[in-house]
Amino acid sequence: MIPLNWYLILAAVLFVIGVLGFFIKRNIIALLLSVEIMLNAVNLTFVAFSSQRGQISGQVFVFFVLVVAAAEAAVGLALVIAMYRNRETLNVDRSNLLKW
Amino acid sequence: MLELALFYIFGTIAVVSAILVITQHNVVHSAIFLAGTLLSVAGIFLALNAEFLAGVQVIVYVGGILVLFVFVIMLIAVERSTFERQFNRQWKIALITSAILIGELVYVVYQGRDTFVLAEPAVPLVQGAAGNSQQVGMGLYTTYLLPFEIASILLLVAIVGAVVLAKKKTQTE
Amino acid sequence: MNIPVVNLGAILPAIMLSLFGIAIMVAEPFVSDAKKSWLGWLAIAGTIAAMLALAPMSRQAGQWYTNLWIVDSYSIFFHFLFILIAAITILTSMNFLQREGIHHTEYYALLLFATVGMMMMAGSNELIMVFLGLEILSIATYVLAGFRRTDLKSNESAMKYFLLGSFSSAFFLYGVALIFGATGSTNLIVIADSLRSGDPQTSLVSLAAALMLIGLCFKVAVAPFHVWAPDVYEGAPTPVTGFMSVGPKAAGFAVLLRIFMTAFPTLEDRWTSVFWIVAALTMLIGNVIALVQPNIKRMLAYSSIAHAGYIAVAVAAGSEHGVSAVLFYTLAYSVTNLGAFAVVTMLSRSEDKLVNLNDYAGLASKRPGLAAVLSLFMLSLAGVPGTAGFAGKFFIFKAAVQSGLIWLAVIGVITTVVSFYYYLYVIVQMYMRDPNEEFADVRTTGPLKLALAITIAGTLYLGILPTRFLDWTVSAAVNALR
Amino acid sequence: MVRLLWLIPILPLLGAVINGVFGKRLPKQAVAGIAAGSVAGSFLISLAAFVQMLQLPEAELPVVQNYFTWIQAGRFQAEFGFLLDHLSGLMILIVTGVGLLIHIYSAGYMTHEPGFYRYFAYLNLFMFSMLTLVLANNYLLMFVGWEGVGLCSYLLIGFWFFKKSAADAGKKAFIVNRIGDFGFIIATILIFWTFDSVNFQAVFSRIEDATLFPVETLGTVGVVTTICLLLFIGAAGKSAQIPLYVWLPDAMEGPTPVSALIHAATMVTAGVYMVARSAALFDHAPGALLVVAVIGTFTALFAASIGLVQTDIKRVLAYSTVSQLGYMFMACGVGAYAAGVFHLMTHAFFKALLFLGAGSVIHGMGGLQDIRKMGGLRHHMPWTFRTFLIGALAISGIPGLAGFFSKDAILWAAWNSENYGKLLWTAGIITAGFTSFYTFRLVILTFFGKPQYTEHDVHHVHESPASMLVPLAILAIFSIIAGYVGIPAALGGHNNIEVFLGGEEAAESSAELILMLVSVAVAFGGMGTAYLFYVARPDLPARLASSAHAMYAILVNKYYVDEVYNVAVVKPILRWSREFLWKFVDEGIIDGTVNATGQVVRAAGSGFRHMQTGYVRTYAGWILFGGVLFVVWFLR
Repeated sequence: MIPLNWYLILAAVLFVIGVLGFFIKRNIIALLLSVEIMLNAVNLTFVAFSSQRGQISGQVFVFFVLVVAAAEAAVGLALVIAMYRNRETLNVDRSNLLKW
Repeated sequence: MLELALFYIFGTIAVVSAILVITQHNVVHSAIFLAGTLLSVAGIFLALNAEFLAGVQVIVYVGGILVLFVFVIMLIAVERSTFERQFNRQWKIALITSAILIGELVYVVYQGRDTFVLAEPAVPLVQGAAGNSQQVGMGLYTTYLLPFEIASILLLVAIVGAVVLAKKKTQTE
Repeated sequence: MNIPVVNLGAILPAIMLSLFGIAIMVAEPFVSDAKKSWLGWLAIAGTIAAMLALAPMSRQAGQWYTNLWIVDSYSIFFHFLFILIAAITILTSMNFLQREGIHHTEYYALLLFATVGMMMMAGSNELIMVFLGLEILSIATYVLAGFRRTDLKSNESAMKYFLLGSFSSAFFLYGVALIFGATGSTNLIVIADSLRSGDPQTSLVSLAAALMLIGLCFKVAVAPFHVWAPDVYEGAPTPVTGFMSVGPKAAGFAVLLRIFMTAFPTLEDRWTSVFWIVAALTMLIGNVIALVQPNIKRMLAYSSIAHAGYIAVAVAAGSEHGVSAVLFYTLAYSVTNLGAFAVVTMLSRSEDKLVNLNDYAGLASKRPGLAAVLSLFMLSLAGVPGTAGFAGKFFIFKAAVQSGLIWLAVIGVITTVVSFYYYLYVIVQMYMRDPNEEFADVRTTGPLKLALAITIAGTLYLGILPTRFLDWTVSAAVNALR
Repeated sequence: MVRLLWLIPILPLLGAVINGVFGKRLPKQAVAGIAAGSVAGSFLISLAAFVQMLQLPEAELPVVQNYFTWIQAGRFQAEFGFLLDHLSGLMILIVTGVGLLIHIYSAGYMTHEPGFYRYFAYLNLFMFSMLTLVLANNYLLMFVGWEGVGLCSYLLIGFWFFKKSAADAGKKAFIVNRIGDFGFIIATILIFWTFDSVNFQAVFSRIEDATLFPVETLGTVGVVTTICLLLFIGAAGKSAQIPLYVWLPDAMEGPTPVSALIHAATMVTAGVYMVARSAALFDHAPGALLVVAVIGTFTALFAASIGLVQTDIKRVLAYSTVSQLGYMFMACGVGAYAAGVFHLMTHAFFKALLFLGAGSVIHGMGGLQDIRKMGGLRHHMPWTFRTFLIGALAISGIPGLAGFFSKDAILWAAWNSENYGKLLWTAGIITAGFTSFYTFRLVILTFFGKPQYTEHDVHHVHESPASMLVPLAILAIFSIIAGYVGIPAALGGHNNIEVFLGGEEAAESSAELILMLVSVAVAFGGMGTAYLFYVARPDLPARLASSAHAMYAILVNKYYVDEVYNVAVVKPILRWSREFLWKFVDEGIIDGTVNATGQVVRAAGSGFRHMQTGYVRTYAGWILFGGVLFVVWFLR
């Protein structure tokens, strides 16, 4: 029997990898991918708890998170396209008009 | 034992490919490694008796979202961005802060090591429903009816928003 | 099997807005370009219908949809506020969209959907619902921020908002997952009961609460989670900036109070103490940086951060007084700030070119009416008695002192002194400098005049006769704390 | 007429609205007529209400008129209501009376100014705010008027905004006043917290409950003392006390009638009024009272000594105002609120008179304000000279004029105070000497001697028009007679005014008579020193002999004594005042601190801005940084 906290630690590690990726990458699509990793880590947490507690609601939530992830991806990629049209780069650090 | 083996295998793949996602230069490679993470998470879902979600994960996430990503990456020139610096200069700070964060998370989980024992493979989670898919469906259409409807607005907003942002310029602009 | 009772009355305002939003998009192909503003009026009709729908909604007090949805005076107050914000924003935008050549009617639809998202946040009794509402609001706002697609700044604004927004909502969601793990539910009342029983592991609950707080603090832009706000506000189209500075902020505070007051009273010492520091920092940073901004949109962005700080003071106060002060202040601030942004929208001319404070020099001698109106809003933001801003600040500081947070109130009042400096600077520019230009191309159109009339009336009414709304906020606060 | 109380502030408000909206299209006479007419209406109603109030039996006082509930939230309630008692009755008479005269004067003074209508709209708005402040029956409504007068003062100081110094001065006044206001608003909240009400009557009746609020002995800082100190911060900001006085001298950039009305007669006395109004609270906080007395006394002395060396006619009067306000606080601080308000009243007359006289001089000199460049004006402007001289005699405390009685009342109260009374008295008497000196220095340099200007600089010095001289004459009359309402017992009177305001009728005392003689001697001494110092110079004996023969003859015998005195006492004092107090303390330290604070805040702003690098990664960093701290805090 695998203890629950193994799953939880796995999820935490994935989450932090996502955070780290968000931090260090400069390519905007890579940033989006990092956010997807974070959301997946959360899904894993939900399912693990759902399983432990014998409650199906945790799995229903994952379903909603999937919807949100899809919506975010669609809008995010549309933004990437709009940005690429205007600037011809995917480097976030290049868009730095607004500051101070 | 099989469960343990599955956990180790899928867990290792998930973590390693996640690390590869954030270290790869070419964003196409990143996307493909993300598929690795997503698929292995789907595998862990299976181990946790969430067959429906495992299927959805593969179909929607890998088959839908990730394909969208790859599609967009292919749509716009990729080559140029591979030659740019991939990492910004703050990675040391990022590592330290992330280490603190993971320390906090693991500390909390470790504190609950006694209480967090996974129950026996789940008995039917909702009374009167047989399979996992049926259970999820029941939850979705009874208790969580309102959020289910709300989610449709969310998708509508996303569709409209994506079209607005990505469609070609009109004459007035 | 618990099939929920489908009570349409309880969510009627949201249904109205959604229907009108869809109707606008369906109608678009049938309307010629010249008559696009009719669809704006259709959106206004939607807000009026939603306003009217508040009456049947208020008769449905209680919990609905298997306790996911709650109708009480707290949620009705925020429904009212959100509809008001949406209506004023639409009125401000109609001329703007025409002027900028971006008269796509999706704008109105997105605005209405964003309002539905805010309603879902304020009315839900359930964290997953909150999350969905938050995402509807956020995604609609990301798109609105980037609505001027060919403009680099608008683009950058949307991108920054999107990236950081999805980053921080992942934190919120992680918190939700952990609280689900700790208590087995995401229903606020169940969580509270479970926490009172003392079963759940404390550190897990604390971690979950902290993570959720991160996501919400990002939404309301309090320090140190405010950093995105100035850039995003500066780059977004001006009426959208007005909307973002009040709508998501009000929704964020609504849901923050709802979650923490209902579900985490056991952790009260933690989150009120966090808010003490957050409020002090936010007021200091917002006001002090606003002092050195040459761009009025950016100045108002920092000012909006500062105002979030004042609201945070009331959150730190915690009690019933604090909650009612939050409600009143969000209303007062929304009315005032939307008015200010309506004037700024009008004055910034095509492509938002003239947004520097110097561009306002001598406005009073050329357009005395506009200058007087903008002065009124600036004075209200600064908190001069007789305006909504003063009444709001007074109740916040009163709540703080009543909860024993005297030093926080002192910091608040001192930073208000600082804020006078930059608000007055706008007035000084308008009244005490020679005009650089004619302001001949500034056009005041019908919808804008209507928006100004509503906001002026609101600013003065809330300042001079705040009692009626205060009663409402107090009863809403009592309701929320029940 | 008491029923019409609400009209008193509303009439000027109407005037302000009409002038503000239509003034641009109206002829100047109409603008001035509307403005002055509305204030005249208020004055008549005030007078009638005052008379009616006097006839009411004691039990029916104060008259309270509640119009509507302004704010109600739970237990918190603030009415929009007015309160008329002896104190506020006297105040509305002063405000509307002096206000009316200054409106009339302004009609002449401002004729040639662009923005004539704007000026009167602001002035009327000021009257509205000031009357609201005075008549309010609770602290919150009082605060509304309090902020309103600050705003109008800002607008009026910056009236000549094309002068950078004027715009800056306006801003400085506003910001410094905000610092005071923060004390007021926190005090108001604390009052509600403590007494469960902000209504004057409710608060003052509750504090008398000795079981709940015992008198806090000197040195203990309880909640009442805290409230009083915070209120005093507010009063110090509005009434220009150390260290918040810095805005008042700069405020002289505004038009002179504004200086007379707002920065001498009415607005700056709002702080004194507020302390007097809150007497019941202050009586329970002897510690706070001592602070009031010490700050007031110190301000009086400090400002008077700076006034000794100023060369700008209006700045002399500005420092003089600060100093006189210090006197009023000294009176309040020793518990003699009635004496303070008495002095407030007489000061309103003679200081307005002096300012308007100064305005007449400036008007006649074509805008010149440096007294060293004037001289001999008494021939050109005889009426201005006569009235100005009356004002100067009154402020110096020469017996028979208004200032003498009120100043004496304060000094006598100070002498009798248990807390360092003799010390306060000594400082007060020195201040009196300084006052008399700088006032007569002003008179001598301006009106006597040879003209120091050339026709090249100043064309055709002329007397002012009647619309300016009539107010001067009326104020001069009041500067003489206003004191007779408070003849002290020592001179056989009954001190009516103080009894009227709730003070006690002091028993006759020979000590008071002696002190009075001392102060009269000091007043004449100051006058004589000014005379010697600025007139009796070796090169001027001939003119001296002709112009002030008698005094010269008396003093000439003591010439060497006085010479020694000049070198040993007066010159060091003057040097000390100029080099240390004015240049170093006033301009260097206090002004410097105010400016430096502004700069530090701006610098901080410029620094903090750099948090905003514009990079998403930095922002994510802040979010994560804050997040990690949040988690640590929650897990603690």
